[in-house]
Amino acid sequence: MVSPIYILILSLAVGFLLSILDKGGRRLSLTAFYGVLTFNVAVVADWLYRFVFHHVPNLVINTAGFKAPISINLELGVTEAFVLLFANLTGLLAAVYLFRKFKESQVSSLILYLLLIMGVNGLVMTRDLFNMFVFLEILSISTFALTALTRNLKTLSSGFKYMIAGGVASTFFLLGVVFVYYFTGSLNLGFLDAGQFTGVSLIALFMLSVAVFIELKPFPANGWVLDVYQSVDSGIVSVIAVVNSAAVGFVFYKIMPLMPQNFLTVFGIAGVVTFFFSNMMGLKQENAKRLLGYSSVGQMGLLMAVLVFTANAPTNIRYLIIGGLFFNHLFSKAGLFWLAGIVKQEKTRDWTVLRNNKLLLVLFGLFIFALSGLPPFPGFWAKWEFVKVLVDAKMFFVLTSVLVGSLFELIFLFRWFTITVKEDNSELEPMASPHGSMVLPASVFGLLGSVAAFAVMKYFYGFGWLQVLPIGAVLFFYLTDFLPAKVKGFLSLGAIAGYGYCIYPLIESNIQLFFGAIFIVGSAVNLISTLNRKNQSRGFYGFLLMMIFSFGNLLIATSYLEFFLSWEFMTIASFLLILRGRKAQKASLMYMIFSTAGAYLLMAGFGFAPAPASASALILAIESVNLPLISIIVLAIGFMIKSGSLGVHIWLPEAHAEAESDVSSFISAILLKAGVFGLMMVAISYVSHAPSFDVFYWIGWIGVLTALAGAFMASFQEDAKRLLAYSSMSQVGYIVAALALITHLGWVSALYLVFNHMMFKSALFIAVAGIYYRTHTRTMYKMGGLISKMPWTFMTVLMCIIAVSGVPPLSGFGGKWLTYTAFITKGWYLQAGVLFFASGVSFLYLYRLIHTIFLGQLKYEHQEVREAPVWFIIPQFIFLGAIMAISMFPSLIIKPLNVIAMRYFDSSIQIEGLTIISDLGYWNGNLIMYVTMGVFAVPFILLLLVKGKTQKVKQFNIVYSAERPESPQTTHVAHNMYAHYRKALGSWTVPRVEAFWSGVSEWAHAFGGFFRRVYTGNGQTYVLYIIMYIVVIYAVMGVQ
Amino acid sequence: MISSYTLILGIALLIIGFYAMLTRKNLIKMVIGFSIADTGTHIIIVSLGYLRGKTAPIIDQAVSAVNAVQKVVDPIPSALVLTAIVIGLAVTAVMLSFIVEMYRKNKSLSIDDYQELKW
Amino acid sequence: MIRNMAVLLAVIGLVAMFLPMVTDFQERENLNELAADYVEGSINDLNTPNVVTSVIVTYRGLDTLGEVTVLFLATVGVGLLLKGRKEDMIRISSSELLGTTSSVLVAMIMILGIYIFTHGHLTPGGGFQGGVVIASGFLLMLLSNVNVKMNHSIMHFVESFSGVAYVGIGVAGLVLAIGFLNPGILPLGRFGELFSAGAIPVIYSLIGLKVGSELTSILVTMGGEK
Amino acid sequence: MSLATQIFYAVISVTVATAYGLTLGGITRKIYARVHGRFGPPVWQPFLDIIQTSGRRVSVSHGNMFLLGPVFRLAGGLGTYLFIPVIYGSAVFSNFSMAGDLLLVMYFVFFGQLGMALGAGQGGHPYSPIGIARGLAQMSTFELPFALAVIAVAIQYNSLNITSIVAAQQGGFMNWTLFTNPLAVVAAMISLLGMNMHSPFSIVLAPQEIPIGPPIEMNSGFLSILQTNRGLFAAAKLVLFMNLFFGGATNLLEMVAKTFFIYMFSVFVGAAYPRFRPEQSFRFFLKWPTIAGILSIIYIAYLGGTS
Repeated sequence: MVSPIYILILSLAVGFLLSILDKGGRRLSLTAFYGVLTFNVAVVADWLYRFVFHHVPNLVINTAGFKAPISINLELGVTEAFVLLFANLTGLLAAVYLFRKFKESQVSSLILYLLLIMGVNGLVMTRDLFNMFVFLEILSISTFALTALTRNLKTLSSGFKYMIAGGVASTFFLLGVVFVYYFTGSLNLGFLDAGQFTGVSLIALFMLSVAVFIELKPFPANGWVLDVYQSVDSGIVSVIAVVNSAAVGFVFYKIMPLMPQNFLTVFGIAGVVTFFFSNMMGLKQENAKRLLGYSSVGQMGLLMAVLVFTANAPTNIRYLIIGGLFFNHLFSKAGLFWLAGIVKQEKTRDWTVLRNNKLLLVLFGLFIFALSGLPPFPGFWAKWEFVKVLVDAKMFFVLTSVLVGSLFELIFLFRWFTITVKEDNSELEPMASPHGSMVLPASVFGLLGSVAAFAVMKYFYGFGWLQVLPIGAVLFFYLTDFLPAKVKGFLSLGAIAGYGYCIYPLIESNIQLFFGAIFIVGSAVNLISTLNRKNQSRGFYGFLLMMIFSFGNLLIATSYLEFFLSWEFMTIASFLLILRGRKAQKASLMYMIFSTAGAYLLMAGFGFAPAPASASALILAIESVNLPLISIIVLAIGFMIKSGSLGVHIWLPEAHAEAESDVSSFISAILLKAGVFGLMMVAISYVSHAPSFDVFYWIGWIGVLTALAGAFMASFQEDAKRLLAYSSMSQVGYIVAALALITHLGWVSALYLVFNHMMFKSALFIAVAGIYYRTHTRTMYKMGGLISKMPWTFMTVLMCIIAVSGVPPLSGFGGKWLTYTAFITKGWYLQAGVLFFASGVSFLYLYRLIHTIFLGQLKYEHQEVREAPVWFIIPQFIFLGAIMAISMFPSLIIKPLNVIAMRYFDSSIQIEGLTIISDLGYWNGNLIMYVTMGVFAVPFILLLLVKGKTQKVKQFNIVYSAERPESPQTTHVAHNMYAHYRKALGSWTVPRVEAFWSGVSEWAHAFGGFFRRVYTGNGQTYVLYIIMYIVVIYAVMGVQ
Repeated sequence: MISSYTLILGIALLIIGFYAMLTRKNLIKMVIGFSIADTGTHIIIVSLGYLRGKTAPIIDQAVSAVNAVQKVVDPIPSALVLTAIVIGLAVTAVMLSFIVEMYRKNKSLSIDDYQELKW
Repeated sequence: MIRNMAVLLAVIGLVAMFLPMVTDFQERENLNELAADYVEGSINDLNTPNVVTSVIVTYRGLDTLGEVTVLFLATVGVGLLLKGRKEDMIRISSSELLGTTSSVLVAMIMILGIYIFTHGHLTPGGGFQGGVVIASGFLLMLLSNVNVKMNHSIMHFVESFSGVAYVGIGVAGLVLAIGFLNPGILPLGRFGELFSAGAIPVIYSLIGLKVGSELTSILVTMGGEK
Repeated sequence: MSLATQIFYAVISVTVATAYGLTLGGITRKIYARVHGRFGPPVWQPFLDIIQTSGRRVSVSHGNMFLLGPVFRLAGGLGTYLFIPVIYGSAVFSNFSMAGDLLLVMYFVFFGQLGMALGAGQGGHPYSPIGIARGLAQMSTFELPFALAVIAVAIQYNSLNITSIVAAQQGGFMNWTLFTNPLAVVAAMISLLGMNMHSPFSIVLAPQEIPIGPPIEMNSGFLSILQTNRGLFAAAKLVLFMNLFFGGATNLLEMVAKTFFIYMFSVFVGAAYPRFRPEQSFRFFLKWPTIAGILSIIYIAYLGGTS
């Protein structure tokens, strides 16, 4: 084992020698240069290995042969080793990235770079305050000089601003150090403690800490660093943003024990403020590197907040949070900066050129996902635990700011991502193929991030392979992406079957089985429609399976974290699937934003919830959990976002409409049910532990109004998929409302509706997919008269709209009957009235759907249209068969649902033979079916008698004021079909919710735009900010 | 007594230096401001190391090795200030070379002419 | 206007921050424990009359190594920024009187510089001071004689050599004596003599050389090429 | 009761109801004519119309759904009627009400309408969808007050079983919903105007008069089916209203009397008021009758109702 002091020694020696070595050729100097960097990594890695696996004690190095405090000592423990390994590794990789620059530029840059890394090592290890100052200056000066590696006006002026700011900060640091010495007689951290600082000496400590804090770029005293990030060479910026920040952050960590609580609190809050504002300002930013700068600054603020606010958390959790955020931010940020150097496009909008290079695109996505704190990357776990810590400590202000700030960050990151993946790039020069040395570092970090993610899952949380399976699916299909789509489709079907077989033994209750049927079997049938895909359909099946497996994992999750993990996997997968749609850029972004907002609420809600006592699946274990009121509210809102409740539904129509046709059916029929599943979980806890405030009463109202609003909006759509989307919203509103009844009959009806909706909405979406496949349009009024061309599809749509509308004898009526009975029994009369109204309105859109597509006048361009491909017809008829079966024998489904609900309530219905009897009425679906058949038969026979005399006429042979209509377009009454209704309802049909959210978005952007005006670009102003900041912080802390 | 005067002097220089950095538009004057502040810092450091009525910590005719501890001022600030001076010098040198290059590129020494990067 | 107000506020804030330092300031009467240890250790263990030198070179040797590094970085940085810079300025040759006098002076300044850093452990002064004096000699040379041409290779060599040697002695301390930068590799000698105090004078001399060459190099670079 | 008997009874019931409904239609036309100062057709004119139309030689077809439209329509009328117990305590007229309760009836109403709308849609005539769009829109609005009234009734009698609702209203006319919960009846009766599509809510049928509209392409035999249904369906609705709000009927005579007066209500209103434009009628339904419906629920559920 090599003592880490040799890192300093070797770096110095080689650094001093490099200019001489360079005389022997650049190859020689480069070899020495990379050799030392590699040596650093090796030494630190070795020590980290020893610390972690052999538990060797911390290494203390006394220089000059004397013990501290006589001499300066260095210390290497596990935290230091972790930070250093990371810093050195980043240093090495950034050097590899800069290889070509280093090869061409002066040897000076090598020296500066090498000593910069040396400075970082010294800074992290040293325990002496003044020595810290020295290493800090080594770090600063080498960085200042390196900013000028590419010498242009921008880098020079930003470098100058950087130096002036750094100069002020280090002056304060120096003053702090000597005053600390003056007051305490010691410079060594080992001989200082918080107790030594009282009265005036606190000012000394303040100067010291605030100087370090300024180096960590708090808002608004950080304009200089943004300029540096924007202008300086990407490789160097990656070092500044990652390595320097890590080292300075670690200095802050080291001096934290000296600070009194009021210091810490103010710094923590300043960190949160930085995080919040940086991300808000990031919303307005279009320059890629400056955007990354905002994100970096924000993340460092978050890291400070985390350092401060996790002080009371258990050690391993604290390490996970700090280490996770630290690692996550830094590896992804370094990776993104490297990509920025490869892409060489300033505007985020122009990053579309990245699409030329698949590997880079994947890496880009990976870094963006990691940076946004999505699983499985370490930031996800850190955020999860951090939220828990904040909740436990009742720091709600911090919690809210952190979550809102994270959301801002996610918004700009994903806007960038969706633009990159989707935006038109035909006008841009294709990207030149990058040199291998530039791609390698990003790839290594991508891999490393993934490995770290896996390590946390496996070793920290001990997750099994099932939880990892969604990721596995993506990897598997990434590797086998060359196969034709059909092969992959059948493979997927097999995989789903296998998955079902594996989780079946883990299912402990009927309710899981029921949702399992929805999630797994429903998905499998839906998947048949994807077999129609041509060519390879790259990147589709991996994400599809990821989503399906995540659905399944929701069922068997045994802890909040497992549940949330699967939930997030599901969100990611569905987001990527939606993004595949041709014009899905905005839609998928909106979906992601709302989903993430929901996810944050869930995170907070689970944070408030006490852990379940039993080890069974969460949906069962939750029974004995007494969720506090706040938790119920927050969780419910989170889940209702996913199920598209009124007010937070605006993502829903967009996502449904713009996703690929065969994906929409998954989203509507199955994904929305995941929200219902979650809400049900909350409700289950609520049943046995109802708080004083009746939350579900209001959820019930929301559900009911969602049903009505969805129906209204569906009636005014011209786009078939949007119509179906709003219909889904409306239907799920019914489900939510029924669930909110918290009665036996309510739950039976909710589950019945879930089942029914899954089937008819799948079939309808697949039908529309088939129509779109043939006609290439979703705009309904452009179609018409397709009944003769696509009779099978018509059949499905007909049956389904009967089922949706609730007209007997099909299964929809059962849902209506159960729901109304449940509502009236519960005493929610007005709500029942609203539901009746919604149900009436639903006829409008249903008729519109079938009429404008299938009836009326056939358009000329559709004369040659054929029936939809068989892969679309098969799943439709499977669903149709199921609908017919439960229409005919409702007890097939009512009986098991009765049993499920009886777990929580006494049964309120009796099943006598085929009749279902409630307190209010009764229903015999079987008899209804027979009577309907009977009454249908009578006129049908009459018809047959008449039919002998009928004469088939041509399309235009209609009674049209004795004239022939001129064209099908003018004769097909379809466009704006319910204009009179819109007129009558007037202001009800104004999309207020959309207006509200776009207002929110506009305000957030406007605020971002307003606040970023503080960054005037004037270096002197920045100095003023720094000094003002110090003064203000001083005043706020009330140091004396 | 003397050291409290030098302390006040040091602090005054420090603040004057900062004031110059905040108000002078000329880049070189800003650096001069920085240097003044830096010098103030050095004077503060030395002031803090002074002990009443004692002499430099060097063993010679004035200070015998035996009772040196009672006779000398604190050697540590003296050592620190040396390092601080050198570092200040280094930073100033780099700053000035930046200014040289900036002037070459933009032919202006006013800080107001270097704000193309903002927001 | 707003800006001036803000500056005023900032200055008032700074004054307010430093005010307690002044009002509560008390001159210390005695050395604290650490300083007393240094004074005694310097005399007894290191045989170094100049306590500041023993603190700089030995006890806080790592700081000093860092300090040298900072200066080195400044040299390199200035070199990176300004290298190859050609200024169009009019240079007038110096008069013979100035040239001759300055050469004589330069030699004397050099000797003074060397004296200062070799006697750093005995008298006030040391490597930095000596190095600066040497550099001032070169500055005089540069100012007084426009035609003088510094040999960059030699300067770089001295710079590198002294730096590496400094580190090398440090490592020798680690290997042969008790720690990195410990001067115990050479005999301590007799108190107050030139060849005493172990490796301290050697280190200080190397520092002197390094500082001298580095500062000169900065000056040369800033002066620009002809 | 064996299936055969049941079917036999159902046939009797349906025949009576159809005949009755058609007669009512004839009477309406007569009254309208008299109001307008004409002599008007004979009361049995609807029967003659059916015979006449079904005897026509040629009928056109626009496709299978078009053919099925009238079938759906009549099946809807038949079904609606058959799920209502017509006469309280009568085996012959209890129909198939054991299959489901009030909710079933309310939803089966849509069966025929939907089917007809589809059939008419395939006809390809532009006026069919115009009429249907108006009809559906109006339906969605008058359903709301009607549903509120039904909910009020369900609360009042704690049942959705029509037979029980009728049973609860026995024993003197003061037990009728009309008197125990008049607001609900107001709401429901206004809805009935919309359901019957009499003036002022007859804009739906307006295209028919030109004559165009949903059944425009339906002639000859199809028209006869539709006209038959018109009689039956009118009867079914009236019976439902009678059961819910007017104490039901214990014999045929009572049924005829009560339904006649219910029907006359809408006829007289229709004769007296001019026609609303579509948006006027939608707004109207969502305003006064809805308020009445809500008040009736509040009255019954929260203010203790009659008890």
